[in-house]
Amino acid sequence: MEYLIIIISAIFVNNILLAQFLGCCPFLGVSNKLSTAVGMSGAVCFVITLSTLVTYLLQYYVLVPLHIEFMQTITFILVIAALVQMVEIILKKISPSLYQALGIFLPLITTNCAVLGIALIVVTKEFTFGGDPHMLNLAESVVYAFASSLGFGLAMILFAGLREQIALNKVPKPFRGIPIALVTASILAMAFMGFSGMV
Amino acid sequence: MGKFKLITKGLVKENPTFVLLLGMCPTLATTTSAMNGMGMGLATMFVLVLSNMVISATAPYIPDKVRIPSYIVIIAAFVTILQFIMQAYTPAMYETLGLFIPLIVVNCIVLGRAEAFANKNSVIDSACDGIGIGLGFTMSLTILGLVREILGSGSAFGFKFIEGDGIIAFVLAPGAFLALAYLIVIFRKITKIE
Amino acid sequence: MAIQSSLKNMVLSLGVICLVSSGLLAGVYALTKAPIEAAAEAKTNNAIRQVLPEFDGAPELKTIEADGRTISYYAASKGGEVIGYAVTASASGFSGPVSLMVGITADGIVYNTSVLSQSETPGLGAKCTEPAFADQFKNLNPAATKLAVKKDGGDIDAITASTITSRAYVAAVNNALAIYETIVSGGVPDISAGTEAPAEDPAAQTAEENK
Amino acid sequence: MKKTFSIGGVHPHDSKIAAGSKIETLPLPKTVFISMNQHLGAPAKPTVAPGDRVKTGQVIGEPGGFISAYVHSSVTGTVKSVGPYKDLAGNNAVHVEIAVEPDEWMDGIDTSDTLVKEIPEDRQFIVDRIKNNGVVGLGGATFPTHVKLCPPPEKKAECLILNGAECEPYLTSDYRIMLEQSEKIVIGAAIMKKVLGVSRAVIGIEENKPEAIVRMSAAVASLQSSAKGYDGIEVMVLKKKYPQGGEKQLIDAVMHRQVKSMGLPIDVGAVVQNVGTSLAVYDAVQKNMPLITNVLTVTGNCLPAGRQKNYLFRIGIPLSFIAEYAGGIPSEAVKVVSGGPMMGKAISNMEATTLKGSSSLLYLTEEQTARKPESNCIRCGKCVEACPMGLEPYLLNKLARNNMMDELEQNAIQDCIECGCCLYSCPANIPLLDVIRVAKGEVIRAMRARTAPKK
Amino acid sequence: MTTTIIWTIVAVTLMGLLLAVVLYLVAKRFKVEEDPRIDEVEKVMPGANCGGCGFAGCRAFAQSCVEAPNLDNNFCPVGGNEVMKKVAAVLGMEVTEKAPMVAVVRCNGTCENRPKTNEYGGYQSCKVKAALYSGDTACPFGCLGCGDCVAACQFGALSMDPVTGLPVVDEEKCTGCGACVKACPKNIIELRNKGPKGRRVFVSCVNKDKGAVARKACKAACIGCGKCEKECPFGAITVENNVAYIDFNKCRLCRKCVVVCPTGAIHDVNFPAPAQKPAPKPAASAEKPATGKPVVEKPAAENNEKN
Amino acid sequence: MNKVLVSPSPHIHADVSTARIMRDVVIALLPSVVVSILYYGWSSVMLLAVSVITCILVEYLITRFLMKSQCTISDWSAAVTGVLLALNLPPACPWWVAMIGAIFAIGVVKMTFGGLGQNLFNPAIAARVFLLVSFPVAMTNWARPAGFINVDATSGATLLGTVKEGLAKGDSLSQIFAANDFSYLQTLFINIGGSAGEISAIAILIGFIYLLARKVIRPHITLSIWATVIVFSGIFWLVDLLWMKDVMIYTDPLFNLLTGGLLLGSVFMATDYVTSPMSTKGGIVFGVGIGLLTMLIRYFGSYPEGVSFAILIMNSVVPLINKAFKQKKYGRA
Ligand SMILES: Cc1cc2nc3c(=O)[nH]c(=O)nc-3n(C[C@H](O)[C@H](O)[C@H](O)COP(=O)(O)O)c2cc1C
Ligand SMILES: Cc1cc2nc3c(=O)[nH]c(=O)nc-3n(C[C@H](O)[C@H](O)[C@H](O)COP(=O)(O)O)c2cc1C
Ligand SMILES: Cc1cc2nc3c(=O)[nH]c(=O)nc-3n(C[C@H](O)[C@H](O)[C@H](O)COP(=O)(O)O)c2cc1C
Ligand SMILES: Cc1cc2nc3c(=O)[nH]c(=O)nc-3n(C[C@H](O)[C@H](O)[C@H](O)CO)c2cc1C
Ligand code: SF4
Ligand code: SF4
Ligand code: SF4
Ligand code: SF4
Ligand code: FES
Repeated sequence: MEYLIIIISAIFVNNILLAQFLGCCPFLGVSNKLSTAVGMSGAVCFVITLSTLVTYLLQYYVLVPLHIEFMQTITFILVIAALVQMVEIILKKISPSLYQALGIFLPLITTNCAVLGIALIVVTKEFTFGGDPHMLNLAESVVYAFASSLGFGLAMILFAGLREQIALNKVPKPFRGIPIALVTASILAMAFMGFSGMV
Repeated sequence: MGKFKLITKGLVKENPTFVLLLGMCPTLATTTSAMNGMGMGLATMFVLVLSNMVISATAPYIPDKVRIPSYIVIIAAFVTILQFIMQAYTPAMYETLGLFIPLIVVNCIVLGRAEAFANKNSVIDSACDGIGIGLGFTMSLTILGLVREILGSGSAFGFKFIEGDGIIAFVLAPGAFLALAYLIVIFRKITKIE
Repeated sequence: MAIQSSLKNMVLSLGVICLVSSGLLAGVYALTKAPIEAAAEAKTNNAIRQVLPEFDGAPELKTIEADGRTISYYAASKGGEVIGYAVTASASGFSGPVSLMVGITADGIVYNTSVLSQSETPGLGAKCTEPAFADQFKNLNPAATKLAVKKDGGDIDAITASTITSRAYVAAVNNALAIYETIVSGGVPDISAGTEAPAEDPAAQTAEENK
Repeated sequence: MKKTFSIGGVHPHDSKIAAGSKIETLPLPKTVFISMNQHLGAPAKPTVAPGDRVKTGQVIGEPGGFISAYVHSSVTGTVKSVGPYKDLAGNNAVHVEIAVEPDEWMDGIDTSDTLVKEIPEDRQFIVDRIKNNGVVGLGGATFPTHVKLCPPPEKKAECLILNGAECEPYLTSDYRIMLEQSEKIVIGAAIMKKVLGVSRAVIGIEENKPEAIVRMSAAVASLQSSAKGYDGIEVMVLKKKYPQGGEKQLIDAVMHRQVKSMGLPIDVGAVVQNVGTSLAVYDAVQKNMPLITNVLTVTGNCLPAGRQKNYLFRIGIPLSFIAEYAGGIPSEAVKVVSGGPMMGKAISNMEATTLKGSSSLLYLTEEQTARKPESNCIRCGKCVEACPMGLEPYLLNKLARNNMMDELEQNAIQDCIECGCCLYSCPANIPLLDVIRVAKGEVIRAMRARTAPKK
Repeated sequence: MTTTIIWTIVAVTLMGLLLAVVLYLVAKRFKVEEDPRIDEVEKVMPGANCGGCGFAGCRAFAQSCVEAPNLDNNFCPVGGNEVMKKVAAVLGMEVTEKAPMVAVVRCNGTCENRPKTNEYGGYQSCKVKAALYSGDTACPFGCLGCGDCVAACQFGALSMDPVTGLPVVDEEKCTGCGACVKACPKNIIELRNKGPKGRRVFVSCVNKDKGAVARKACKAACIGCGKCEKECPFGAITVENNVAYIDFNKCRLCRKCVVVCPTGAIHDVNFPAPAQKPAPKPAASAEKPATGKPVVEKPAAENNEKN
Repeated sequence: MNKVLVSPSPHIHADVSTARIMRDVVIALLPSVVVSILYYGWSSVMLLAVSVITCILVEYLITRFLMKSQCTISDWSAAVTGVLLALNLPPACPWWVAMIGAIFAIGVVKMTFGGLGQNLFNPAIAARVFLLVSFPVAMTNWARPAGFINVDATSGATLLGTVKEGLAKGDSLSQIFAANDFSYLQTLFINIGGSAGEISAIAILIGFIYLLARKVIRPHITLSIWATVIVFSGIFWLVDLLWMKDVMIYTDPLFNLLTGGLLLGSVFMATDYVTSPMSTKGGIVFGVGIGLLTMLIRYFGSYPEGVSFAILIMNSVVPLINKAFKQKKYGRA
């Protein structure tokens, strides 16, 4: 039950993009086409989950014992950067087709707030999933990270669908491109508020 | 390019928010009020100027293959320093901006300037570039924050000028997207930049 | 332009950068450690000062063991006598925990409350920090007041359109009162309820110091 | 329930005003212009030169390719010129101009009225007669009939469908021949059935032509009882719905089979022929009479009741001559359409001449026909509902205007049969079919270009 | 405190070193295959992605330049010789200079010369209109006036003249990309040599009907009379299918043809003064129709060094 | 024949137009408008007037001065949005709230996307949600202004709100219903509280039948919403009824169908052409989605009412639905 709450909360209620504003650059940048949005979402899911797992371990098995929690930012980003690059290379070697679908987005992901953001949130924020406020344990963290990235994918894919439709229409000139995408995102964010209080 | 031009181009022609559309997350997340927007802008500028200078100075000695990791380390170091300073001297602002201070590390503006400008130019020019872009970012965030604050809370820089609330949506997520959308349109109209 | 990407160069340059950066960081850390701690302490002390009547010196951080958890609180004294306790307590609000510092005088009156952290919606739940709502908890005698929002049959006026936040606030105060009770009685606090009046006399404190 | 096709369709007002007018024979003008471009496929090559004398029924053009047909002189007279002359769209096409003299028929043509019921045994003989007499489909596409009757050996025809739907509003020529020439049509059907070697032939007629249904059924019954070779022919009553007469829809209605995308009716074992074509087949086979006449309706709401006509005409008569003979163009008319209001062509040049496939002169008033200004698509889905091919015209329109060729192909623009249902039903007056038609041409061209080198 | 500082330095430096080694190994094993010159060539391209060169955008063009043995078959009409020189410089190859081209509209059927005979009521698109019929005037060859060419031009070089109903080329904006040529269903627009100082002479008509028919349809039609063909001292003019055509490689801009043309179908542009008539022919001049804009158009970019 | 017109086929057109369709929707809304005016009096008149006039005015000004294009107010769609918005507001809400809503609906949700037919979200719904988020106090004030007819009804709160409040307090349904004197007959004719458009189920159903009869809409979306709500709430309610009879917390299907904006939303707002899927299959998926989300929000969310959010959320899925659920094509498997 608690995991269900984490999942619903992360996907719908506190959607990483529409409520928390993490990963907005790819949200606006690579959502022109449905196919790219799907690829990007897949890649983000993978990277967020993996890097949260790694940074969680880094936090509790390296930084905390050494009393250097303040080095979070610098160590996390280094690890994430290395991880992403490694994944890219391994993917290229193991499965070229998967690389074609997801891998090409990997370089974009290193500098994406969502990955570092989730990694940091997981080790710094208290949550109240049903019970008392508490820090997440490893399993919860990974589930939370994965669900958040699903939320990213959901918003991204809906948004890409909407933008593909906009592309066929005649939007007034000054609004073409990013502004109309932002207006759309605004209403989408408003729609997602309907989920509020569900957890 | 003159130093003055370096500084001013970030305000209009290469405005990171309204023209280049970089660093969208802090732009949208932290501009619930003019003060917050300004704080975020200045914090980013701090990192931007210092990392620009250091990267410009060290670029010749960094091999290509470790360019990005090196830059990230340098930027992350300054971000952490910023965190210390803010925690010590402006704890309230630090708490308000929260997660988005460490996230300056991944702000595309910072890495972008390092890649596009600092590693090819002198330390002084890089500093000016950092100041220019930083000011542009600060200005945009302040304006966005101001608009959202006025519409959303009926106040400006904390000074309340109406009774009760404004249009609350503007301090919430939808208002962030909406206000930015319209500001970009207005910015485009005024400056005639596509 | 850049120097060659040989293994030696790469390791060397990245190593040096890491070394210098971390050294610099560590240095700044050392320099700012004290001010940061001072700022944090000032924040707590300010909060405590806000929720309790005047006291001498710094309040004493204590903890008690209850329900298998360690709960910390501050005891403030004036002239050697404990005049009140500052208890941190939280409850689930609309979008996360609402965490309060609740000052309770030795005789069980809620002296004042202050919000330590909350992430409620600006314009709605975030109004719980404003006096219009928070002042209801000034000098509040739990025995005389029904601590619940009016919708639930209590005496507290909820923030308009933010019943959930108001409930959380009230619940947090109740939790604080429960902890207070444990402190004074030495028993096990019932975090979930606790609207009754405070019990008899302060008993032995089983709290031990930490760090 | 009466049968009909399963997807889409619309119900325009019938307006079969000329239905009650008997077929009259048009007189001949002083000169006729016979087009070499009477059919689908390659134009015919003229075989006469200025100064030649030709007889009625003489070949004056021979096929210009595999899909092409003979053209015969419809009059007796002297060839005045062979060269460009403007067709009803104002474009140049090769025409043979003949100064008309009194009729003198070619030898071997049976001009008598006797009904020949016996069907020749020799299939090749039949096909040759059809080919040599220049028979083409009269249902609109003027596809050379002999080609359609000789499907490639690997494809087996199972059912011949006679198209008596005449689903377009206003048109009554098929109706009139079904009333006045019922036996000949049935005999034509039996001939084609024979050629195709199928056991079944269905004459599909819409319910709004009850008299035709009665007459055709009677003709079938009497022939079945009086001669051989008429088994398996039946009349099927269809619901009134446009475009019932579209062959894909008719096959769906009659056989419950659907021709797959870019396929031909023969792929599902069907051959569809118009009732007029069947009449022409009768004439060609039983009477050795070339296709030089057809029936045409002169109609329109702005035309007084007495002037609603069905005429038997000879090919090559200028349209202006017919209009004049029929009492002139009414002054309220702003558009003259050759064919029905849903698929016909607007005529910009009344000097153009009749063709084998001409079926009407339809006068429309400004109020009836003027397009209203286009507004935004409101995504009402009426075009989607109306499209008998199950396409999404609103989407095709947008994709076409954004030049998205791949997406157009994915959304099956190539399947459009240009029936006009979408444009007809769009409340926003979007010129859907205008846009789709051109884009469809481009997509099909691109598809052909892609497959061509592989072959 | 000191331990913390030491750990900080050790931990981060170790991580950095590790990363450097890993990245080195990685970089060694997986080499980048793409030719870096493609990027460089792309940088000097105009970036309009108009497809005028025959490739799918500027990058595709750049790639083909890099792969081609020489640049003879690659030409960017938008960037012109300037850009091709730069591309050649990047690749160390030679370019053959191409004369700059400009679009010309070969129809003189203004509303006045060519009255409407009917009203078109369909979608306003030349393609659609051409597929339907010959057009709303008696000339089946002339401009349909719906402006498909205008829509096709990415550079804003074309506009419809509301008075004549014909498209007008702004030769300063025209890059000679040829998009309009492809867009016109009537094949009216042609790319021609821009000519010295923008001067050029061309037949502004494509009507293939016989003289009498053509004349009836449009007062300014080329009637294929052949006078210009006879007049041209350089053999630049040929009359075929009742319509004259001037080969711009042979034309020396003498403008003799302009004078003899009885219908004014031959246009000369950017000449300082109107072509001189040797002797006024009263009958002809009285009937001479109003030509569209023979000597107008904006002055060409003065004295361009490209020639 | 003084004019020769030439155009591609077809040469005739059905007797339909955008304006006629939109006018039909306005007509179908009239019963609800009348009931609302009778029941809520002048305040309802004012909300309607402000909303409709602002919608039309904003569209006029934008087409005239900003887009400089053909003025489109004659197509009646702005009027539809105006009426629907007004019917979605609490009767006591101040006029300027209606005005801001109308400006948002037309100015932001409709015209920035290019006007009629191009918007991705339902303008009236988006505006209502915007107002709900922006002015939670005004938008949840269900005080009942004096009407022209007097119906004996007590409080102002909506039924759904009352239930949600009661449940939050820990009461069970039977207690709440008993306390509020609830009867189904009442909901059918006149609800005890709610926005102007949700007071009478009968009035809405008359409009529904009119729209169906005029072939303006097809019933599949509306019916699939109803079916989903009935099935979903039916399951919860039955489980509740069978096993937890004393402490029931899930309301029954009929209650969910008749209360709140469900009828108004399912008949008039989910069926908006522009923001609903094209194909029948798609429409059913859309309707099921709306029904499910509505019930999820009602049962588990913090809002008592979920139809608006549900429609808005499903609006955003429409492009994907349109891709996934196409009309059956001729001759393609
Ligand atoms: C975006 C958004 C933010 C909200 N924030 C809060 C909040 O901070 N605190 C709260 O109690 N309710 C919040 N709500 C919930 C509603 O205001 C809800 O109607 C209210 O809590 C219960 O209504 P009542 O207080 O009028 O009984 C929020 C709702 C939305 C849509
Ligand atoms: C390019 C083309 C090729 C065709 N080839 C054949 C064929 O090989 N065999 C055949 O029986 N019909 C063929 N047809 C005829 C069509 O099946 C159809 O009967 C004809 O186009 C008339 O149909 P319509 O009036 O519905 O358009 C062909 C038609 C076209 C346009
Ligand atoms: C939309 C549409 C409607 C048609 N309506 C008729 C019709 O009413 N009657 C008819 O004989 N042919 C009609 N046709 C032509 C038929 O599809 C088909 O070409 C014809 O029946 C084949 O016979 P034919 O080769 O003898 O002409 C229509 C075609 C289309 C595309
Ligand atoms: C059946 C139908 C329902 C409609 N529902 C709405 C609606 O809920 N909200 C709205 O703003 N407009 C509605 N409209 C009007 C119009 O479609 C709407 O303003 C467009 O969304 C604007 O582009 C409706 C129109 C029709 C025909
Ligand atoms: S014309 Fe084409 S797209 Fe339109 S309804 Fe007919 S088949 Fe469908
Ligand atoms: S019928 Fe017209 S308005 Fe309706 S969806 Fe089709 S194109 Fe759009
Ligand atoms: S006028 Fe024609 S050739 Fe010239 S730029 Fe425009 S499209 Fe290209
Ligand atoms: S020149 Fe060609 S494309 Fe341009 S308007 Fe004339 S006909 Fe159309
Ligand atoms: S700032 Fe670019 S993804 Fe967050």
